Amino acid sequence: MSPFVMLLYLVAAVCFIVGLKRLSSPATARSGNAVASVGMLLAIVATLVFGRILSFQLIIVGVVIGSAVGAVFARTVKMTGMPQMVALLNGFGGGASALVAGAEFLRPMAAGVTMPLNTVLTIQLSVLIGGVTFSGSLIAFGKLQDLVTGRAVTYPLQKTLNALLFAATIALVVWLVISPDQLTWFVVLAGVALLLGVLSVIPIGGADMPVVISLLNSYSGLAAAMTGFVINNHGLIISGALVGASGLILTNIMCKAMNRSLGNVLFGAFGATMIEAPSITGGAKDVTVRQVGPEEAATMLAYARSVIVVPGYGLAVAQAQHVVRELADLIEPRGAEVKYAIHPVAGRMPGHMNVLLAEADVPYDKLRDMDQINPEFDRCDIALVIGANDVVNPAARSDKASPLYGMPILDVDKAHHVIVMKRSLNPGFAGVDNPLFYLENTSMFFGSAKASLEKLVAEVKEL
Amino acid sequence: MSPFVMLLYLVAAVCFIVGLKRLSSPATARSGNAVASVGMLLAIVATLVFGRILSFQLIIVGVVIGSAVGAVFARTVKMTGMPQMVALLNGFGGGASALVAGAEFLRPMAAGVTMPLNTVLTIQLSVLIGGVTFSGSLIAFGKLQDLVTGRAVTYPLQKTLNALLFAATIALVVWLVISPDQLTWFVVLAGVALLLGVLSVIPIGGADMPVVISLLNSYSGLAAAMTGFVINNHGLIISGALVGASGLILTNIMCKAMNRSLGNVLFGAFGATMIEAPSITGGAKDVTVRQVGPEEAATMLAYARSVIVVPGYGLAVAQAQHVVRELADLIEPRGAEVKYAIHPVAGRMPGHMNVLLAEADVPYDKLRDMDQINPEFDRCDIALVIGANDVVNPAARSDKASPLYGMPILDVDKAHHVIVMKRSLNPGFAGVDNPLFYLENTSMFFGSAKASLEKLVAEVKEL
Amino acid sequence: VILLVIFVLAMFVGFEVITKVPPTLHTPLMSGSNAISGITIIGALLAAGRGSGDAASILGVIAVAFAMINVIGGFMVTDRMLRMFKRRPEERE
Amino acid sequence: VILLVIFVLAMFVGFEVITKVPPTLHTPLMSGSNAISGITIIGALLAAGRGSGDAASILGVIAVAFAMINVIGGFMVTDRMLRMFKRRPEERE
Ligand SMILES: NC(=O)c1ccc[n+]([C@@H]2O[C@H](COP(=O)([O-])OP(=O)(O)OC[C@H]3O[C@@H](n4cnc5c(N)ncnc54)[C@H](OP(=O)(O)O)[C@@H]3O)[C@@H](O)[C@H]2O)c1
Ligand SMILES: NC(=O)c1ccc[n+]([C@@H]2O[C@H](COP(=O)([O-])OP(=O)(O)OC[C@H]3O[C@@H](n4cnc5c(N)ncnc54)[C@H](OP(=O)(O)O)[C@@H]3O)[C@@H](O)[C@H]2O)c1
Repeated sequence: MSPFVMLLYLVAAVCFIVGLKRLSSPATARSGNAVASVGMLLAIVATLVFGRILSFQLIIVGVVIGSAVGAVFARTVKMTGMPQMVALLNGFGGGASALVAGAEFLRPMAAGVTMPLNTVLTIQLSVLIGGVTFSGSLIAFGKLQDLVTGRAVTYPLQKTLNALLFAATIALVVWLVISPDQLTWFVVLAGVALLLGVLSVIPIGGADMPVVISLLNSYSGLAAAMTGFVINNHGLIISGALVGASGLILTNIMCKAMNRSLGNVLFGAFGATMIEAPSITGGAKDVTVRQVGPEEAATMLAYARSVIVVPGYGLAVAQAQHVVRELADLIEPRGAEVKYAIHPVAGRMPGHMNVLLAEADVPYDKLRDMDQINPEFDRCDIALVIGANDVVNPAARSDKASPLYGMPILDVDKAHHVIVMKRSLNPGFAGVDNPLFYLENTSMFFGSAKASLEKLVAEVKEL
Repeated sequence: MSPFVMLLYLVAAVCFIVGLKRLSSPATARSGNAVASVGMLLAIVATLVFGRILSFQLIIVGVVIGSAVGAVFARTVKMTGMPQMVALLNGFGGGASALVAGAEFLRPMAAGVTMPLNTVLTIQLSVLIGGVTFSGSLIAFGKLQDLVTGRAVTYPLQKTLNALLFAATIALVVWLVISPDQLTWFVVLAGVALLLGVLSVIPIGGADMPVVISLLNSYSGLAAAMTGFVINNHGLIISGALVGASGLILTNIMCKAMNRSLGNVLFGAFGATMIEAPSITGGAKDVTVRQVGPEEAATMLAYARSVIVVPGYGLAVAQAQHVVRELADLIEPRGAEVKYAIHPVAGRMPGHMNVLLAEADVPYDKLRDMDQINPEFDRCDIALVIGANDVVNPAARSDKASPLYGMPILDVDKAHHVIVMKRSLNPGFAGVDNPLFYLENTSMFFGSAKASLEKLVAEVKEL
Repeated sequence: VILLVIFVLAMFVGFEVITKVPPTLHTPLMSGSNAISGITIIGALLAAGRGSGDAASILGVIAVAFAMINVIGGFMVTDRMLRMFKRRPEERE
Repeated sequence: VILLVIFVLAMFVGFEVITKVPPTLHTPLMSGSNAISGITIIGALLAAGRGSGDAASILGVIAVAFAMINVIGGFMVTDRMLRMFKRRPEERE
């Protein structure tokens, strides 16, 4: 690789770094993304121009198809569909790495030359990682899109099987390193990698997918880095490392916010508990639940001084973000101060709620992180919980028995009044009953978030 | 270089990075320094073991002497002497780089081989930077140690001369790159570098030395990196870059805190104004200055609820840090809350005051940065200004004419009472008169800081 | 090994930079960094461009397509999200 | 060029890490990073060790001495400062 090209790649990498740095504030974030994409463009052009490319037509085909598909995805996806979108894209990234490694494996075979050992090894690894990322991400996508059941699919001997499979893979890699250029076995390896991806994601509950995805994301980053080692290209290595780091950090953040170990997320078959979710009547302890209708709720909100909206996964499902904005716009002129409390793992991916509310034109300076807002709850008149459940479950603070115990939550129960909008007393993703619903300063407002909110808006307009 | 050694160097570099990261909190800082030094040890050992060293005895001599001298310096230096200490050490670092480059230049000549162009260039550059760092730092040391006049030495045509010299150097470098292995010219280059260092630091005022030092520090870092390029060693490059970065950042911080451009610092001959410093009677406008004696001051302090101590360069000169602690220990039990307001450029180097007070056992959680403390002044009974001047000059806020105008300051004038301890009405480093002294809520307590404070302590004991 | 050095350093940069990203932007961060991981496009292009029509280059082309999906999709969708964030109160509507 | 890559990355790491250091510790930071810049000791050692007694190696030895001053002095003095910082109220005296 000529020094000049190396420089170009360096510049591209710097673009990525700068881009990520600019992501540190919403104001500069967009330009950051632009910078990063320029970097990518640069890298691509550099490769096309100086990469001793023989046949362009094939490439052009690939590029055109890829770009088209990507563009369509990006345009059509709903904001609520972000998790699946990321999963899907991520899958393709991983797939690409695997394929590249495959190509690198075939080429010297065709040429009849034997590769240096470390090259062989890295090739194996990037096929492995790439493959797992590919199939794993697709499964994750499926689960989030409800193509595959969102439940944690468990079956006897699952772990043993996976363990065996894993062992097998290692064996294969070693074997292929010892004596390379055996196409068949290489193909087998690829197959096993795919299988491994599927089997290791299947047993994970739907709502844990984000963790899986960002983990896979970091894998695909590492896969890219691997490829970088194979074709000895620092551009790939740097970018790969960046992605790897970001993936790991996000995974870690999510686990912390759920107060669960990564191991528990991956092997805990957490979502499985959803199956035995309590009936419509919730834990069905015969404690009475105070309900409110639209009118009452409307009056409460209309005359409140300070309202904190707590959105959760339900808001996303119900696509209710715009109605929330509308409601806020109605009651703010009436003297209510409206803030939004965003739990780090509210919804189904980190920052999910922020994106939705941003889509609904909620200015981002009204969104509060958990730590900022928690002290404010006891000073607030109404906490309006919309389709959130686990992230506001006081059991996490008090009840040592609860699986959520220790998970940091939003202390909505400290508010003077709590209005919880959801369709039933059903538990949330964690599948545990929520004592919040039975507090006497809590009133339940049953119904699908969007419908309920629209009723509310109508009522408020009446007043 | 064998992969293994490269790994060792990498580990060393990582040690440095981790070490610097741990400097981000006083609690972990010390361990951080330890980690860094381990990294250094590792690097040295690795070099000795795998560096194809032929003759050890010479090296041992060098190491022993160097270590001994360094250790003596480190043990004997007073905390108030830190600025010069850093300058001195920095100088040696730069010198080392220059010498290495020199050796690298001689060797191929002896061997009769010609070096690749880029090597020649980097050699030139590291001799240049190293030389400038060496002589420059020594001058800085001299100024701070008062071996050389602390004043900004200015003479006609100074800048033109320096400019010419600089041009000459560039010419030399080019010339030597075009036709290397001319020992004489190389020596000349070295000489010029030294001269340049001297001449460019001489015209800078004593108190600006810290800026110069940290700039030179970043140079010496870059010099190290250069050497790394020459002998193609990534360990050097990484560490050099780290140091370079830190130097640049510190320089930048200082300039911001003084609200002066780097250019102004380097070429402004700022300290020169010290010459025309007003007489003992300060600006000698016939405004009366309220004075206090020990007794009065003692009573004021003894019955104050909240006292903010504002240390400045004078405290350092007078070595008064311990007495300050003593005073604080006396009045705190009497119900006064004592805090310390540290201006970023109080004293003569960044964080200078923090170190001094730390030496005097003042717990670091009582030290407040400018931004933290400024809002608190109007709520505080007494601001005790000890040997600080420029950093508390209200003119910086109000008086557009003042050279300090725009420099962020500590708003001591907002305090109910201000006691200023200094020897006279003389201006501080910036050489501008200080309206603070003439406010009617200000009382001057003349005398050398240490003596005055001791009187105070005695009086407070009396009460 | 020199490449390993680069990798380690890049990791450090990554950690330092990413930890500065506020929770608000974690979703864009995810999709954005995802797009960056599409950098394998380089490898894909090389693989695809080298041979003419042999197995390797076929794999390469598919790789190119996949990578492009990742890149284009990722950056565009990130931009879509961030465009929404750009709005501040006064600019509403 | 690969070295340049390393340099650039290291610069980034440097900036990110250093900007996190609080003003309180700027003096130790200065002396500490100063000590790190003594890494030229490596170059010095190589230069000194190579030839036996010729001009180059003499320069090398002086370089070694200088660098060692920088290293030992720097780290020791930094440690002295930081030791003082370690004290928190309760541990006084
Ligand atoms: N954000 C992340 O990155 C992430 C990652 C992994 C896991 N998780 C997990 O996801 C969960 C997020 O907590 P969360 O409180 O946001 O959600 P949640 O605990 O899953 O609860 C969502 C609630 O919304 C209600 N809901 C569903 N559809 C609705 C609709 N159309 N209208 C109104 N309500 C509706 C459901 O109750 P009804 O059925 O009664 O309506 C459900 O209780 C946490 O357990 C977290 O650990 C999050
Ligand atoms: N910290 C840095 O990194 C840095 C870097 C570059 C420049 N500077 C400059 O240094 C200055 C620092 O400001 P500063 O307020 O700390 O100091 P200053 O403005 O230089 O004032 C120091 C004062 O202390 C008094 N003083 C001297 N010896 C004394 C003694 N033995 N006892 C009592 N008082 C004594 C002097 O007044 P008397 O003579 O009347 O006693 C003098 O006015 C600023 O101008 C800053 O720009 C700082």
